Amino acid sequence: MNKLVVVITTPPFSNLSVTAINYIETALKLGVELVGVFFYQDGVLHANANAYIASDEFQAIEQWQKLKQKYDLALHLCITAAEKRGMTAESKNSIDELFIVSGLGELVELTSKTERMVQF
Amino acid sequence: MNKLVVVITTPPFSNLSVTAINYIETALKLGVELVGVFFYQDGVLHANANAYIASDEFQAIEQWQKLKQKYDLALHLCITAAEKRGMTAESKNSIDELFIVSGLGELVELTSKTERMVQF
Amino acid sequence: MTTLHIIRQSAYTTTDFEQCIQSLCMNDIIVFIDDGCYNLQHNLISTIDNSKKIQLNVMKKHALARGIIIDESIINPIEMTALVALTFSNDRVITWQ
Amino acid sequence: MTTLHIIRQSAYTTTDFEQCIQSLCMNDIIVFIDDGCYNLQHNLISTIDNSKKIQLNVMKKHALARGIIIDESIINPIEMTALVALTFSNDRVITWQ
Amino acid sequence: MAETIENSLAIINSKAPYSNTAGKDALDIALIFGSFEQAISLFFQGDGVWQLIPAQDGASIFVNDYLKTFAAFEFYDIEGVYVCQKSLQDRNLNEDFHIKGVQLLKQTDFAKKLAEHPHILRF
Amino acid sequence: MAETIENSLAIINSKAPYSNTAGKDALDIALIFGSFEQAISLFFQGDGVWQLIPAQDGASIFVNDYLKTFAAFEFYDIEGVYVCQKSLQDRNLNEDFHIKGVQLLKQTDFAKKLAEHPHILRF
Repeated sequence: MNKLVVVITTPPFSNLSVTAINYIETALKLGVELVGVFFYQDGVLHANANAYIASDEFQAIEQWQKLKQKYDLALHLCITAAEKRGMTAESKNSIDELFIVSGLGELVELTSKTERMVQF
Repeated sequence: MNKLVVVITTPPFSNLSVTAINYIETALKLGVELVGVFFYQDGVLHANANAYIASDEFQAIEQWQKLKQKYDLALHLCITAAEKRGMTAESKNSIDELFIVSGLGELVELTSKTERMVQF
Repeated sequence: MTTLHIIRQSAYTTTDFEQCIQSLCMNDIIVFIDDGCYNLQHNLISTIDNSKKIQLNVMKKHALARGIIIDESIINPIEMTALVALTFSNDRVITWQ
Repeated sequence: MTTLHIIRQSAYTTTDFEQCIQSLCMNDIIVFIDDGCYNLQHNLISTIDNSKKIQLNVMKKHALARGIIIDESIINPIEMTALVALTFSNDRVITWQ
Repeated sequence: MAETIENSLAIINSKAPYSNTAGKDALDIALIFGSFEQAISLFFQGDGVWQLIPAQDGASIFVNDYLKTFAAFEFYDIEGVYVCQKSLQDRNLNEDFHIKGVQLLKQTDFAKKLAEHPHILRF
Repeated sequence: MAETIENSLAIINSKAPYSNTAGKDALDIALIFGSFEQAISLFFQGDGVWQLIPAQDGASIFVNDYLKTFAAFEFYDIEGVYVCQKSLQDRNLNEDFHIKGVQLLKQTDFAKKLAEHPHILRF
């Protein structure tokens, strides 16, 4: 089976995230094995539980949730990149529970297991 | 006296913030009247109280603090832009107290009072 | 051994597409998505070496949303399923963003 | 009535400096700061209309930090105090970033 | 050269509409200035001109289409809406826009019109 | 064409070093891959080549100068460090770098070397 890792480095505020999520959903529908999604740089903002996006705009986090209900999905967050942007896994938890707190070591792991890597 | 408004739209993680703060400090030293600083777009991340920046890197927030101790400085934050990025003025307060929670109406006000506006 | 090149930005604003063109090998595939769709009329397209037999595709939905007309004699309009298929029918992917 | 143009990006990566050049009026002032310093050797500089008498400056510290040599016969190296002064000696400021 | 409009703000729109928030962020400023009756003009240059072209359909790619709000410019007292002719030509675009009242300016006129404003922000 | 190095990652550095975090973010990945003995190569293209030139002094503008870490590439088992010759020429830069072992590649060779890697990220 085709194995895929997606690395997301762009923020969730724009239409770029619609494309990334659409790509992943399409891959899953086609039976691609998604080894994992890794969020890095501004991509970590996808996991920000406190972000308020106007209700008439695309809610990336809801879409991740929907995908995760339907498929087995590992969403890894680079915690260093997240902390730089004011997100924390500690007391004032600001990371949505859909996401797994990881580090760059996880990217090494994902790379070793996948056939293809795509950056969005 | 020369009146100045600075609008900051770039994030604090890079050397761009060093330049902005250096410009403002130099203006204040030269006796320019700083009507206010307005943070918009990714610029609002300057006010993120929870951001963790490695100790060997430039700490923008410390520099704003130093400036504010020395000069009368109004640091206005566009709250809509901040909330989009997971910052909130409510219970889980994540906005540093150096900054004033404002809206775009404040930018109208600042514009009407200044001689020059500079974007960084 | 071919590469899938995904172009996400307008060449009128950034030089990413230009760098992509410099990195093409024989039979590589280009797909314009997102703001990359604005490049369909950019003259950089004519600088692509014909002998390399590069296939040009565009995400149809992304182009139409931007009011861009697709000249199908030059560019092949595709759907998202095709982009996923191209991910695996080529040997690697570079996203120019 | 002149404008101070602050250039913060490399013209090798984005087209901001090109748009700046298209927006110049007589006697306008350009200051290269941050990554704008990389433009000192860019051939866009030679496309600036001589008759407009545009004065070119560069933030000396920013250029030196980037290992860029300043040719003082073309570009005037300045300090931050001069940038603040230029803010008020011109009538408006545009930041191209 | 024309007189400066006192305290007026010019916004240069330089980004295409969907892949980032620049256009929407600029629009939000324009509407606030308009509603406070503070003079504001909008300039479209570079890829910013794509914000004005017709037959766009953001909804089809799940964009909340802020470009539709441009039709309200006249109600908000936006002083002027200017587009750079050269930027259109560079992109093989016609002088055809999804709103009325857009003023097409040659390069030198675009620069001069911009210089009538004491304050300028660029998005 | 050369064989693919199994599971190796290539990183294309396309940004100048100081005005954004791209170069540092790429370096962090490279060092982790190196320390896990996972094959990794670094490519410098476009404004990325500025990361390699000598006589830079980030400290003078308060940058924590991550470029100095480049000297440790050999200890971290970085497979190769490649620079695009055309990008240097476009910027009137000499073939002179602040680290050893940089391989200068003509445009076609740069593309081919890149194509030896199954995974590619660009920063």
